Amino acid sequence: MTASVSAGTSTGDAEFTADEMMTVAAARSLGDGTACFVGIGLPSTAANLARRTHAPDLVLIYESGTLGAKPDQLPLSIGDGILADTADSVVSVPEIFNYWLQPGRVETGFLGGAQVDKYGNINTTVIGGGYEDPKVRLPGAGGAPEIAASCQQVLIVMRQNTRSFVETLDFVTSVGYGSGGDDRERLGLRGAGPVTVITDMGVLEPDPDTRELTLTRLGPGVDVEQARAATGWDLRVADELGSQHPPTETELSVLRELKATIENGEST
Amino acid sequence: MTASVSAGTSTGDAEFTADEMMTVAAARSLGDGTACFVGIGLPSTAANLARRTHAPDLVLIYESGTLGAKPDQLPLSIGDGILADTADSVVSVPEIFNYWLQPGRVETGFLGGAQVDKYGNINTTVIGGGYEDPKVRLPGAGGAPEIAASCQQVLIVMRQNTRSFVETLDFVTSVGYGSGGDDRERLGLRGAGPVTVITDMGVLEPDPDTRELTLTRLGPGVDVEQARAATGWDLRVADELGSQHPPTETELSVLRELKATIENGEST
Amino acid sequence: MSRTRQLDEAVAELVGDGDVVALEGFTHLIPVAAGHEIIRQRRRDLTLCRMTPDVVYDQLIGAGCASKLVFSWGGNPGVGSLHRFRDAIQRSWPVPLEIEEHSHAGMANRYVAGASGLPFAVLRGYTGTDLPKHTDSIKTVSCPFTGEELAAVSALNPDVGIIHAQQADKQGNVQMWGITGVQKETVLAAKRSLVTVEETVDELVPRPGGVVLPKWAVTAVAEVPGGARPSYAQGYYERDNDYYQQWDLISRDREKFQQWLDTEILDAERSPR
Amino acid sequence: MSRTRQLDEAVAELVGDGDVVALEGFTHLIPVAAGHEIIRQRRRDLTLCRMTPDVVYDQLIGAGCASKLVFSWGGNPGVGSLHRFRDAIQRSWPVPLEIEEHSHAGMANRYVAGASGLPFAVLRGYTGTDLPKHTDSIKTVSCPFTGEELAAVSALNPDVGIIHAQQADKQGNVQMWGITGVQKETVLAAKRSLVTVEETVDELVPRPGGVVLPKWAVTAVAEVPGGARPSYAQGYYERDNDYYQQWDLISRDREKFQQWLDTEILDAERSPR
Repeated sequence: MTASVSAGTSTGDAEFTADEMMTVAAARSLGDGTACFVGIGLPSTAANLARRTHAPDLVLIYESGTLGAKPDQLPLSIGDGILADTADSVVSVPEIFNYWLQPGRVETGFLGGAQVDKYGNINTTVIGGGYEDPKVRLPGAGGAPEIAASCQQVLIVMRQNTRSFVETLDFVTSVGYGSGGDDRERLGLRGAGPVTVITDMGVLEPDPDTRELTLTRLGPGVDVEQARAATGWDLRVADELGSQHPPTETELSVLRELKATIENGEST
Repeated sequence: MTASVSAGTSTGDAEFTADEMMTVAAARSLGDGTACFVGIGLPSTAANLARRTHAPDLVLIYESGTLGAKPDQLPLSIGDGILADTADSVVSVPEIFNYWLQPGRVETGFLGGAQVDKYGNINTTVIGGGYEDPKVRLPGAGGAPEIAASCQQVLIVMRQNTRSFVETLDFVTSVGYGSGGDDRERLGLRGAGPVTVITDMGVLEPDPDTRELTLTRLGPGVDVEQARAATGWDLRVADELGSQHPPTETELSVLRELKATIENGEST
Repeated sequence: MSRTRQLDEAVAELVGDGDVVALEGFTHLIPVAAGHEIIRQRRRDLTLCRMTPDVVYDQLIGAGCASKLVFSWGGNPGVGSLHRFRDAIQRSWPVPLEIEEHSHAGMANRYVAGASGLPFAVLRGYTGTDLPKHTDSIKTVSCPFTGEELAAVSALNPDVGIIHAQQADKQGNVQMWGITGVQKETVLAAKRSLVTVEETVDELVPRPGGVVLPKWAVTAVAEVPGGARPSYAQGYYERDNDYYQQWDLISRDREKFQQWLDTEILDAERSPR
Repeated sequence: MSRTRQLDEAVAELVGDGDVVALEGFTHLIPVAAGHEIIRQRRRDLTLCRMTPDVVYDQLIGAGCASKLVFSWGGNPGVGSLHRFRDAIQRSWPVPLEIEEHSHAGMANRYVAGASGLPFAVLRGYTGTDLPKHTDSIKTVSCPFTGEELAAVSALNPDVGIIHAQQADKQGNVQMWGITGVQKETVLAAKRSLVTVEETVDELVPRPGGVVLPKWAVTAVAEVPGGARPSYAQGYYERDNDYYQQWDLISRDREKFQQWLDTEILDAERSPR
């Protein structure tokens, strides 16, 4: 879903894409003064947007070892020089995982992936055909399994469709709520897990008991049937379904300024 | 034994103390270009003497984290600023033990202690009365147990008398050859252990089979009976007993210059 | 998020009776002023942790603040024994002192495990020594790949970790340089942390060998110029070697020590050193 | 003791067929020229290790140098997939490629264990994931104090560790700065090591964030200006983002790749990049 939608909002008739809505929604989830472990994909854009809008004191941590990076342009990779130049501290990769991520010091971990299931488990490894002889070989785990395990909470940001929101993962790379219920606690994972899933259809949150991801907010211009049709399982919908606030003019203009700082598409 | 002895040597009639002989002998044991882990006591003096005489490329490692320190005066403590200022690299204390000492990268470890037994095991913990209610409480282990275990070879430097060279240690702080024979190998300790013990009486070396410390060289002006009388066990003497070369004029003058750089006695 | 505090406020807020407290510093940057403030506030029953307890720990022990010492080398560096420490463990004066004794490698790895959120650390250590017989926090573990037996030490997670650094900025970010020992690990392993600093600067300028602790990893920062005396603070002042010599004389005698304690610490608004 | 060598001499001396070789670099300071030299010398049957295999590993794999890849994230950063890597594991072209797959935390700790002379490392990781089912170097270990079950990974000790740094001095001491990843651990874990550097200087001036490897911890140093291109060397040159984009087009097609290989590497005295 890349078509732009026109939504009448308090800020007027701003036009924005569903991807912009996703990025803005992700940025809004980041509290000022908290620390955020920025993984692969859209997260870096969202975190930098948050830092330039409501969360100037957001601490950006990249797995390359940069603590408190304050880039003035979007980095093209998680190891860009701008991150080291602007960081409070640059530490080794073993240290970033052992001293900073593993003990649960980081409030929010950002994850995406090729597949997510109804319990927020994620696959970034292989699609189809089995592990030994995959149909599609993906990049693999990277920092994701331990971000998913150890951050105080996880934010998943993914485009929603039946190929990505699936009944059964082809490979479990990172654990959300496992097989649901209190499985995550039984596994001994200490962070709260994926408390929010932001898609181009809206927002999903885990049911407090079953931990099944449930549609709780619809994106602008999206209806429930669209969301259900884009989901590979029988999507539950919250009794009180909310809706996302469209991006404000400020959010949109800052986001577009940010994106203009890079030429080659999504930062990673 | 602190009285100076007069020994006719190739360098003339230099007067020197037994402590000076010990320091010089220890310095001579350090090969140029090798790395030396400098512990508590006389070692720092010996290592710095070696660096100014035959071993200008000796690498001095202090447990405070200084790799390749090149002090222009004797440090008063193992954490002096001069060590950090002149080091190739200053690393954390966990790193110095885990990355540098533990894998066996360091050729020579220098140890002293309050008690040593015939197998080169060392006590720096308690004397008399048992661990819970000691007669004398010593400083404890420090870096010694792992220096003793992991350096490629260990050099012990101690004044020899019946209180320090004992049949049975009151506490095993650092392991030499354990109970002798191949006990060290059975324990899985990877360095070769205490290959040389330098005292104010001469030099002891382990028997190749039993690993019992054996007098192999006599110090200037010392006879076998004196050495045996200063030992708390029935000291074995090598069939071919050598003698130590007295300090050269250069060694003595450099040593005394070095010692003059500090006022408060032995560096630690 | 670190907050800037006066030293007395910070100690009152962070250090309670019965706490496990680590004041770390390896010859350099020893948080002596913070130790004296703990004495002045008459904290009791502390478990004091430090790889190299030296003079300030001798003072804390002599003042009766500690019921237990966790350590790997206790002495007056370059001088000799710690007499208050020996009096406490050999004669229970002024109160009995329990000890938990390690090697440096073991203690360092206990802090590493604590900072890493792990319950234990693995090392090649202690094999064949008498230490494991007396110290419960040393055990063994088998390598699941090779079967080799290695030493295991339990994580050390103090209630309070206290260190001294050269600088903080106004937001509470901290930088130290020179020999930095296990100070980062101590702060990260501790539930609460206090960093005393030589000075507060507008902006931290990255230094060679600089170790930075971001403000959100530190509980409180207090500006205490000279707070590491008689140890040294690289770039600020040298080690006061005479103090260590003099301490040997003061500490040998209970009365002299008591007099020192009264005049220099308890009756002093703030320690001169 | 490190010796200064020409790159081709150093690779000939240190890297043999069948070796386990790690070329590390986390986006920054990737030892690309050394990788190209390995291709040029037609090494075969290598086990290539790297946390983040990217373009230079795609090239090594496409050139048939590797029979196994040990890794935690394989991709063309900012662009997409590694087509030569996918062709090798999905279609065994030009030779079959075995994989040993970890997470970043696991790989980093494998190097740490290797650098520390330990047979394994402990971490909180992998729990509930499918990775342990496929990777023998992941097991579990119980904490001897708490009974808690944790992940264990076996040490990684490559035959050869290769990194790129900014500077060496004439004695062979090395300094790098900026993002330094797992490079120190790679050199310390490896049996032999090669550091390529941007330049040789008279004296290393300590830098903020500088990581120094003393000469006695490094086997060989080779001066290779631009040796990290198309990645970047902080203080020397920027990342060549176009190269990564272009690689996507070249690598999608076996013939285009073969042409690139012949003209840019095999027939070139030295790679232009």
